[in-house]
Amino acid sequence: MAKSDKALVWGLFAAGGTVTAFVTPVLVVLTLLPALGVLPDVLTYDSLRAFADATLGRLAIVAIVVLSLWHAAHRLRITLHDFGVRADYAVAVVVYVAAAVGSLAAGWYALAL
Amino acid sequence: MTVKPYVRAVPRYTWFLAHSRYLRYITREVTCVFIGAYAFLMLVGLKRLAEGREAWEAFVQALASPASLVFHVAVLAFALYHTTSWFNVTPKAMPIQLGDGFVPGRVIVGAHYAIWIVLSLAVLILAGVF
Amino acid sequence: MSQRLVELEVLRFNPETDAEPTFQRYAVECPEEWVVLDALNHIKETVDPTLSYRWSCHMAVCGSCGMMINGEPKLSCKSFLRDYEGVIRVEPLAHFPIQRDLVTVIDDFVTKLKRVKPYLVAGEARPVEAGEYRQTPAQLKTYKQYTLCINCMLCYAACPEYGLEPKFIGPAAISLAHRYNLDSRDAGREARQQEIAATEGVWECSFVGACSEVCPEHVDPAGALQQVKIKSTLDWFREHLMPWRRT
Amino acid sequence: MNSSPNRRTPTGSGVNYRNAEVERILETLHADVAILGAGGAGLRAAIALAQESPALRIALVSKVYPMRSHTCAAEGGAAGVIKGDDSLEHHFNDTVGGGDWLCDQDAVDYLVREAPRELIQLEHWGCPWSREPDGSVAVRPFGGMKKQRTWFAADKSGFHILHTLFQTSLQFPSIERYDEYYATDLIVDDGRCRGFTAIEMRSGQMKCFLARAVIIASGGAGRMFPFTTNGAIKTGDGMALAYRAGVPLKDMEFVQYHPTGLPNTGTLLTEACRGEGGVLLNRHGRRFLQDYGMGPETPLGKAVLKTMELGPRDRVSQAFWHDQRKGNMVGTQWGDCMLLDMRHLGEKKIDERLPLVRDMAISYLGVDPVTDPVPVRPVVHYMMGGIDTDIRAATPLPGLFAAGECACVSINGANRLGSNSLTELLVFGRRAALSALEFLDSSPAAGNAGVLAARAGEAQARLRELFGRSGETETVAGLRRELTTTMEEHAGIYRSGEGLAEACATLADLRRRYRSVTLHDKTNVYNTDLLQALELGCMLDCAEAVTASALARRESRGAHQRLDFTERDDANFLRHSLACYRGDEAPAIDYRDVVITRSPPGVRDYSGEQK
Ligand SMILES: Cc1cc2nc3c(=O)[nH]c(=O)nc-3n(C[C@H](O)[C@H](O)[C@H](O)COP(=O)(O)OP(=O)(O)OC[C@H]3O[C@@H](n4cnc5c(N)ncnc54)[C@H](O)[C@@H]3O)c2cc1C
Ligand code: SF4
Ligand code: F3S
Ligand code: FES
Repeated sequence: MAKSDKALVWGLFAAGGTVTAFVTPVLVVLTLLPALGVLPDVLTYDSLRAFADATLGRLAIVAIVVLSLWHAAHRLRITLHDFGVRADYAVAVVVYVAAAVGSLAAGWYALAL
Repeated sequence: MTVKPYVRAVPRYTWFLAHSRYLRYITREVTCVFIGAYAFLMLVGLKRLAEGREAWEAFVQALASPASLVFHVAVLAFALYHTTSWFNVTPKAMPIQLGDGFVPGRVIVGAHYAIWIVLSLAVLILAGVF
Repeated sequence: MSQRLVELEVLRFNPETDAEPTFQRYAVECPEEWVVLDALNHIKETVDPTLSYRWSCHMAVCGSCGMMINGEPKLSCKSFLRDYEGVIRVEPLAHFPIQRDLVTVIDDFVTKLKRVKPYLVAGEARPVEAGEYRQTPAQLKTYKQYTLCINCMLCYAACPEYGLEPKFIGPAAISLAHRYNLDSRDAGREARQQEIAATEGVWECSFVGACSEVCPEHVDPAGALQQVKIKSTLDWFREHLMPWRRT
Repeated sequence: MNSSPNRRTPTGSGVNYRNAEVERILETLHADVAILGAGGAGLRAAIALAQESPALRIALVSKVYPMRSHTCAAEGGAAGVIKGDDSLEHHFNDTVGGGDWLCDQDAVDYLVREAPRELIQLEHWGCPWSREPDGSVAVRPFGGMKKQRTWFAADKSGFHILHTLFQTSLQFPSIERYDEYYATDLIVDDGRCRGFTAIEMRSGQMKCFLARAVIIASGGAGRMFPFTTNGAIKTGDGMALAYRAGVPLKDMEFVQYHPTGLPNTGTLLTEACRGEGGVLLNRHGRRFLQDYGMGPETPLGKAVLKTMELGPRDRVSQAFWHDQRKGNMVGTQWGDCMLLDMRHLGEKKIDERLPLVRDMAISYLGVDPVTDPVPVRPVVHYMMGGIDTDIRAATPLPGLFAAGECACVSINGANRLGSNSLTELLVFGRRAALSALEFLDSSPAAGNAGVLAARAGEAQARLRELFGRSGETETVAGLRRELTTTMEEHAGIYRSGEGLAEACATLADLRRRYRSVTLHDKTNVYNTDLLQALELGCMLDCAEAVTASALARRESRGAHQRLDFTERDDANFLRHSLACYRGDEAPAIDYRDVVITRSPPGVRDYSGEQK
């Protein structure tokens, strides 16, 4: 048998899983605050721009978005299989294309900043 | 003579109801929907940021809506579930051997939690929440 | 010795006479300290000699007495009556075809085990006269846990992904391949990767973790499979993105 | 054709042994060598055959999947000289003395010489032996051994040996496995063994294995006794098959009791418990072995080789018996026990060296050896006797070889030393393979088709008859219970002429009644009722050989202790007993001299003083 290329998507999934485990909760808290009437400093246009203008900051944003997408995409594929959706190939195409488009978009916006 | 063994089919759509550990598993898997949704929100935010001050401020305005609150609470709950389920199994995926023994799993898991808490607090402080 | 009336509900199936399995109830007096296997033996001796199941060692090492006990994959020689209340439901291991009563067909596992080459592949031939390989206690420790598998297949009965996709090589076989991969004396990893890094290999595993929860020998197959995934991923990146480092 | 690098292959399967006449009666499977039993000995033989002569067709037939074989239960380890302070001579002397000089010394020589090779070979196949800090294999002390020479893999040595062999065997395409086939009869024609019949358990169909040589490696027969460390499969089938085919069973009266079994289940706590420093206490907390010729007391936690707790098994079990008579044992709900105290070893050492022991004591008995002494009592463990073989692992029946616990090459004599058996499986498993190869080379003749077909037909007919029986009242479980209680009562640690005579009579009666045993289950697929009935028949035959040999041996030696003949009698009994099958009659007992090359019978001294 041949080795599978799933290693590629799994690698992204695993990296994404780790990143999201560490950062998603705190990011969610940040973006939740406005709904409670609190606007943290970082969410003001000027400070976020300043953060994103630093190369490292910009890379961090893109990395978090991209890896979150791949993590979610791959796990969604498995989850759909677990829920009885057996069209694995079609599912894979849809979720990975979505993740790829999202990743490209993230890169594009980051460049456009 | 052929005497056929009996094959029990696994119920395709409901198997995960059969055992609590499967329910725990499927819940963990479902977190991806929320992680994905939040990734999409971040993507939109990034777009708004790129579009300029007004677009961004409208975005932040939208974050203040009740719908946003509901969304965020749900995402937070599943994200936390994802975090714990991810950290708790790290020693399995990445055992660390020191000489004749392995670093106890609790230590590896504990280190993850410690880093996570410090990191989250740092983000909150730098973000100007406190 | 305190006795107790134990009620067992056992799945019966005889391919020659039954279209499908049915449950049969037995009530027997058993000493409190007995295991479920003792109760079955007692039933077979005194009530129903037609009941069929596998067992031999009665010490959790031969791996033959796996059954579903109250829905949980268990070694019946290590399932104590004192841990159960009410009627105890005994079924053959899930995900395997039923040959007869509690006896399952395990050909699938046996073929898969062979496929993953679970034996030492030496780098260079070593004559016996050269004496033993040196292997420090630390090197032994690296893989020791994965040698403890008794091939009881409880993990297969617990793994839903195996139930859903029977082609999956499954937890025990992959753990045994991993065991040899980690052995300092072995040089056969690449050959084993052809099987275990294939789609039907480790990639069917979605890390449910049930395998490790039920494993009576604490082999932790779930851990082994994740480690195989990580290593296979590193391999993939090395082979595809860094062709100059491919070895 | 000849693909073997190191061996000519005239034995290859160019020969055509298809046998149309047999095939008309039974589905027939052909092989060059058929091996009955896939435990340690059977697997080792199969691998040796496959390596020596890759073109051979090897049929490996077993009533359980190989990894279920009872070799997996062995805990302590396998003896082989490896360390600098040891010598083959020491191993030889320990073994011969441990066996009370009933060992054939040429066979012991072969064993001790080949042992290190075999154990290293196993290491090369991946066996996870425990190690010294410098990476060399570790050895531990064992009962009756003067030096530390027992290789071990924690306390799952047999398990690791079996799985290493099984997994190694998977790489040889020429080993064809027939798992869950129950062998019922040897096929003998023209004074040669030609194969055997076996029931395919999943279909219930009988098949005929025709082979040019047969190796029996079917393990022991401890299940004749009610309280044993042996698994359910150890019912002496291979012994009975050979015996019925005219091969004598040798030294069957020597049944080993292991001193330390859990009192309720019989589960073994390995001798390594004592090797690592555990001690045996009586009710008064006294290390009572010193009162029975194994003293003086050694320092606590420092096991001293060949004395006190590291005395040989027969002596330790006998000391228990005597001290029990004096009322010094601890009464428990499962009968009198002594206490195995390991507390002073500490949790760390126990977890590292004896994890299985701790686990089993806790789960089956509810006693944690780290905090409490464990009640234990002697339990039937091992058959020193078995199918008569010579030093080449050949039986007197041409074409039939035997190895492992089912065989008696006579390295164990009157009492096996712990950890010699696993070594024996390897050494003589391989030896049986080599001898079978030589036999193939020398005698290619095929059997007489008509006779073979008749034999196969008879086996089939016997099975049909058993199936067809109805209306009788004898049950498998009932007869089995009578068998085991008889054995326990009269063929235990101490025996008497009176008791043995009674046992012989009872067994003759049981064998007669067995002829009317009736099956409840008349279906084909995985019929365990049928299999247990066949196993019972084997146990009855073996048991009769045990009691008849024991009755005839009017002396006390090793594991055979007579209350009416308390001394060893070299003048009359420095001989192997041979029980020969005589159908419905009791076996005839014959004798053969022991092979003595250089160690004349001496005194077994296990007092620590001489050293
Ligand atoms: C609890 C325990 C601990 C022990 N510890 C040690 C130790 O530490 N050191 C040591 O040296 N020895 C030890 N021994 C002894 C040693 O383990 C055994 O003597 C040895 O394993 C026997 O191996 P074997 O290959 O002869 O037979 P087994 O491993 O018993 O295999 C017998 C094979 O024959 C097959 N078979 C039997 N009957 C039939 C039939 N009718 N048809 C088809 N197949 C059949 C079975 O399926 C099986 O495959 C221990 C024994 C026990 C019980
Ligand atoms: S990994 Fe554990 S559960 Fe699975 S077969 Fe091996 S011992 Fe049994
Ligand atoms: S339960 Fe199954 S999915 Fe993987 S972690 Fe274990 S093999
Ligand atoms: S009987 Fe051997 S594992 Fe249970």
